[in-house]
Amino acid sequence: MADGKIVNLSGLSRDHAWALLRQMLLIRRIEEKSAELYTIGKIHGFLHLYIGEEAVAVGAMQALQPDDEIVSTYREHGHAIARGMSPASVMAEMYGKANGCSRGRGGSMHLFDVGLRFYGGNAIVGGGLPLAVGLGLANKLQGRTRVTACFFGDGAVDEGEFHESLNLATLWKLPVLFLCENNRYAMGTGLERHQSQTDIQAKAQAYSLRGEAVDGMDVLAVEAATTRAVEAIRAGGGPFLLEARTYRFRAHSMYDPELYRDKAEVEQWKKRCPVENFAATLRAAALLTEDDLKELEAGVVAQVAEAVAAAETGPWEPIEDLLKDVHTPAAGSTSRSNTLAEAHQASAVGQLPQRRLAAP
Amino acid sequence: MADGKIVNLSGLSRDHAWALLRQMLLIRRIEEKSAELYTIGKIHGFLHLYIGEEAVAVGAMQALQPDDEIVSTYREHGHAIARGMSPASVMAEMYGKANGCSRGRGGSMHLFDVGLRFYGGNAIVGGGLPLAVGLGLANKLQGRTRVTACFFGDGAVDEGEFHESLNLATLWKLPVLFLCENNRYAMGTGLERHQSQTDIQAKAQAYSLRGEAVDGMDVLAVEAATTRAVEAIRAGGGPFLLEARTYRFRAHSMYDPELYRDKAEVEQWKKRCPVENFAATLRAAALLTEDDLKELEAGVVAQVAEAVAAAETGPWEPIEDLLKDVHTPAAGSTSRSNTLAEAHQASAVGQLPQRRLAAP
Amino acid sequence: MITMTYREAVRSGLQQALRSDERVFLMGEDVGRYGGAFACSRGLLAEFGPERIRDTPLSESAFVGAGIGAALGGMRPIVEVMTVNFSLLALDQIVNNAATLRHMSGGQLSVPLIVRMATGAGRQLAAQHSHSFEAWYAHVPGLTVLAPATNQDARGMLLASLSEPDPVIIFEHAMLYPQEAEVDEQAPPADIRRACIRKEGRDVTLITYGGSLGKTLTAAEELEPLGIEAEVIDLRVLRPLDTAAILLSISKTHRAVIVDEGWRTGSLAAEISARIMEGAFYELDAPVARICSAEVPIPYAKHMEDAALPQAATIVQVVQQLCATKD
Amino acid sequence: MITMTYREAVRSGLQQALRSDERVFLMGEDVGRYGGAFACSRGLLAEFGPERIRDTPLSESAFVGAGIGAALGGMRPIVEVMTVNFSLLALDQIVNNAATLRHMSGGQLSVPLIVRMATGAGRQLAAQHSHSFEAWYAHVPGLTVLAPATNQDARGMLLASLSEPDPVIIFEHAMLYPQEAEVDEQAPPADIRRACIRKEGRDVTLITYGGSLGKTLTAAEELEPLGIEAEVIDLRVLRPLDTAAILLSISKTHRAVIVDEGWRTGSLAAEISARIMEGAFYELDAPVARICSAEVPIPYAKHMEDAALPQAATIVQVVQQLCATKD
Ligand SMILES: Cc1ncc(C[n+]2csc(CCOP(=O)(O)OP(=O)(O)O)c2C)c(N)n1
Ligand SMILES: Cc1ncc(C[n+]2csc(CCOP(=O)(O)OP(=O)(O)O)c2C)c(N)n1
Ligand SMILES: [Mg+2]
Ligand SMILES: [Mg+2]
Repeated sequence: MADGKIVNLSGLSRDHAWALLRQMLLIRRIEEKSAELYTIGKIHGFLHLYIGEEAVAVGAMQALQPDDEIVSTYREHGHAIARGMSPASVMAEMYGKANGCSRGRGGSMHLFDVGLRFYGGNAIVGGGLPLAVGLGLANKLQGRTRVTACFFGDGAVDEGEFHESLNLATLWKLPVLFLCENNRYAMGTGLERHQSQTDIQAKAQAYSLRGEAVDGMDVLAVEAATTRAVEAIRAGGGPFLLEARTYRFRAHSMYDPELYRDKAEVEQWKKRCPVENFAATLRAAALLTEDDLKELEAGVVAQVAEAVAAAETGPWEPIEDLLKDVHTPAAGSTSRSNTLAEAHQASAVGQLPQRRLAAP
Repeated sequence: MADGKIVNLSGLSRDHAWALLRQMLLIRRIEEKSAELYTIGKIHGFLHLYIGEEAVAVGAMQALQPDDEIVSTYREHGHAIARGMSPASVMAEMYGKANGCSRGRGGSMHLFDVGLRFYGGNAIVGGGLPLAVGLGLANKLQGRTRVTACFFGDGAVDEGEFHESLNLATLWKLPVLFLCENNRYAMGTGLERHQSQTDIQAKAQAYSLRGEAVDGMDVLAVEAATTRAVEAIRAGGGPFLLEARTYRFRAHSMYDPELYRDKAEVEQWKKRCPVENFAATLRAAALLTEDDLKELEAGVVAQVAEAVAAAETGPWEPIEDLLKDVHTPAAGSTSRSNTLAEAHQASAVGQLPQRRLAAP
Repeated sequence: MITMTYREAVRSGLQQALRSDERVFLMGEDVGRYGGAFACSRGLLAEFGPERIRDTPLSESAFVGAGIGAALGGMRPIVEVMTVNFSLLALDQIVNNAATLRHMSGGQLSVPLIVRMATGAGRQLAAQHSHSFEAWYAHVPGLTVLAPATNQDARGMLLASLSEPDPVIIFEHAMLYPQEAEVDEQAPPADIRRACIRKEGRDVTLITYGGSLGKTLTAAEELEPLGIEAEVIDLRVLRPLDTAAILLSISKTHRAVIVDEGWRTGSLAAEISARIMEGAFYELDAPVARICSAEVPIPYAKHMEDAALPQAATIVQVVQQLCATKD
Repeated sequence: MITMTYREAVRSGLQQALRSDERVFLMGEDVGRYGGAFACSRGLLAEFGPERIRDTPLSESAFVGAGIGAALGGMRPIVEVMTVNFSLLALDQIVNNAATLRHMSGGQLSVPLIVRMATGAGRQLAAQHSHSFEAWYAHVPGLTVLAPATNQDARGMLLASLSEPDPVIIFEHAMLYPQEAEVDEQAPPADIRRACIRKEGRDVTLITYGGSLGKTLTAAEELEPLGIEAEVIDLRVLRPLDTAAILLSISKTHRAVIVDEGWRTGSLAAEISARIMEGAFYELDAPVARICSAEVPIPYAKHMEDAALPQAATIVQVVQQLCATKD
């Protein structure tokens, strides 16, 4: 490996290895394409790229079952893709098209897929943690063995909601995996300038919670650590704080001129690229040939192209649907709930008054 | 001592010992009188008694200088008295009289005295911690060696503001003493049911902050621990988390039927009464005679009676002053600020319109 | 029909909710062992156990957010935020998650959450404990906001909220808890779409809600011998506002006064006045008046607190003035 | 007079504030090394150093509260809350401490704090990042609330706020930052009591503020050839509202339309409408109309976001309709 670390590949099947690599590559290429599409005005708003952090999402998702839940942040394309969301539905969402996973209402920061139990896409830093606690509580109360995985950044650790959520989850022994993606920056503020204790996993002790740190640039390490954590949670031991140490190679968002960090630091981290290094490891272990990689890459490129095509050709949501889904229409058309939803709709629409009809 | 602990009294002067005892006794009697006055309808609203916790306020205040700041909670009569606020001004405030420290606007939960640098009296749990951080920041920025002492309960530790404030203060090395009065209950919720990690001082590690616990029923221990903490802070080492382990003997507030704890538990703690035990210790050490105590007690009773008299005879704030002090009138009467304050006043008062004056 | 307090009516509603649907649970600070800060949940821990009556730490943002998450997870949480004052700490969760998730997810999610909180002033609790932020919640698309003013509504509107697929915020005015009245525990869940006329009259429409209903009815009674028959509308539902009921009454009375404990500027009363402007301008014989709280942090002393809040005497006076203007 | 962007005008104001009073410091997320999320403070770290240009952790409640505490301690903090969306997390501190401490302490304390935040929608940032909560802040006694809409005001109102002994909240609409205009850097601090007529007219009064001023002026221009001369009032100060300026204009035009990016129900526009009802009812030839945002979490897609927000075309249409009603 580029950074000379020895990786234990025993027990790693070729299929699984390829799947990991393919997913990381897919995320990487989608992000690169998104940046490009942003520049030419196809994608708008905020766009936060996951480039450099792919090993975390891909490694972690391996440990989760289809009925586990995921709660994520605004930097969530990687999580969505790794969870199995189709690139087309992600890309269409970023275009703002009605075939996007959230009908084009959320954009890059708000990917949702209830079928995949992917609960977004939260753009308020720290705002997802209480949701994860609640999903965990629902699972516990209903006697289900699901785990809720909650992704958040090192910046989110500063927020009061981190503290409140970890306390609540531990107190109630809820099956929640708190997965901190520590990329060492909260926007332009370096870890040591936003946290007085920079060893994030060590904060677990303040809640009598189990904590562990893992190399977030190593997909296998992340997979292994997450698997252990999820097993411990499923065994009924309550939540777990897993800190994945990683780095974002690109700017915080497309607006960020990156005045706050040295190019040299970025270059240093790029040497630990999770995608390239994993490919190199597999080649070294004879689990992957140069041709295999080309084929993989070609498949990924095709997928990305398909996604862009789907986004390009997708329909816009009709403007008449603007107020749709603010409230849920009830199943039965005669039900009271339905009328409440209608009452909301009516109240939302103002009009000019009629002339006086009756005499005073 | 009643609980058989050996206390080191070497170096304790009679004067100082008496002063500590007198203050604790004064707080105790004021609280008892307040409860009585509440029952007969002289005091209203919420009333949170400090009975049982006197050693914390009295011990801690010994370590503070006149220009240090204090930030407290709604259970703050003890802190106010120990800081030197006159019982009359506290009692008048609880009566809602204009000679109360806050002109009768705050009542029991909002004692303020800017001369004593006593910044309240905050009734939002956890709400005082950021203020203390800010006062500490002002001190640091202005190169002053003052310390800001912030009192809060074990319940406040649950709030996000605890987490955010400790991080901020440590990160910026601010001269703030975070003094947690752990009385084992947040209203009716016992410590082990509201915190997953019940060793509060241990949470300091999550912020790389110094933390220590002290027996909050022992005024000398609190004084010593606070003195050490304040010295460490003044030496420039940043904040300190001091946990005083104590107990409230009375209900949370006058509304509380105390359904949540055993009488036996309360009785057990009452054996550790900080006032009685300290008096006993002093007697045992021949620093206090039975007669001394009677004299002290008589003095305190007289002070309380004076306070009640001042409250009884104090004036009510005139209703015309209702809007006064919402904004600060500027010093110079012609100043712009003054007009802004007046503009606020004018805007606050609505009136019915005149009939149309001009033709359309 | 049995006589009970408002607090008991809330409890009766909670009890029925918990009995009838096992997905329902109650969570909040001191709802369990303590029995609720206002004793609304006293006895429920014994009946339903600690899994369904959950005491929370002092973490408003986390436990309200957890309520949202639990709702997403198939439960029917009733979250008690002790008072509206502390709900500011949970406002981000309510606005940015509870109210928003359904629309923002393209209709995939729904959040069947009930948040109950005590509101209002009048108990000499001073500035930080006397807020009325109903207007803020009524501003937020995605929320349904209720203000039961009667004991029957305290019970019935809670039960009606349970069948809602979207978040409902219920404001219980703290001065109402000891109010005694007859309650029909067999009655079906209350209507939560419509305002209600609590007293009929033809001279002026008094529009109010929650803790101000009592004062307004008192004023209306005092106005009778003065020759003014006031119609009193209890809004009940603060979002969506039942504008039709308001306009209908005004088309009869041609005059309106709104009584609202919120601070005047930016009050719910302002919204109602604006709607009347838009919907019944040509019906009005006089400008709509508002009686709100003075624009001041509510003071502790009784006489000052009284002076800051709407009072029956003020209502009588303003209505008299208003009805003196003949068009 | 030099031409600069709104963002540069804010920076110029910050710079002058920091140069002229050493008690002034700026604190907030990414105001330092990053240069501010909207680049308002770029370069200030180099000039004033990290003690006075302080990057904070993501802890809105703590650092806003720390601003309050620092103000109590004799400093003149300028706190940047990146956007109004995140300010919900600090609302408790602003409402219960900043706005309240002076009155509640019987006049002993004052909190000379400035909180600046970006507000508004229009950049396709979707539901959680497009809020307009100016109306909420304007509801709170103890606060002064400003909404500079011009570059001169962006600078001048900030400087004027510095001499205020009480908390001032400044809303900078995020769409305005790139706006270019001439700014007089020698001008004295702006007036922060009064609204301003940005365009005179006699047929209808258009009342607006902040990010909606541009749209409203555009609409006013488009109305000219249609024979309607609109007067445009820029409120500038949202609390205390300059009611006199509004009523004076209406006494001339007898018609009014309010343009406000907040959601309609409970908007600041509602308050203004109510004040016109109370103060100029007999002057009105037609009911006051409001043009606000649709009651929906603001969607991401451009055409949907546009549909949700007030637009010049809507203003033109509503004004035309309104002016067609002759009394
Ligand atoms: C409550 C809140 N405050 C501020 C912001 C603005 N903001 C967006 S992302 C971000 C940095 C978050 O850093 P981190 O949690 O480490 O996540 P990362 O972006 O590094 O993945 C900030 C300050 C926000 N979205 N929410
Ligand atoms: C933010 C907030 N939530 C809830 C309350 C209601 N409340 C008042 S005191 C209290 C318990 C606080 O316990 P603790 O901090 O341990 O202080 P103690 O009363 O024991 O001194 C609660 C829940 C409040 N005042 N503020
Ligand atoms: Mg980060
Ligand atoms: Mg306690």
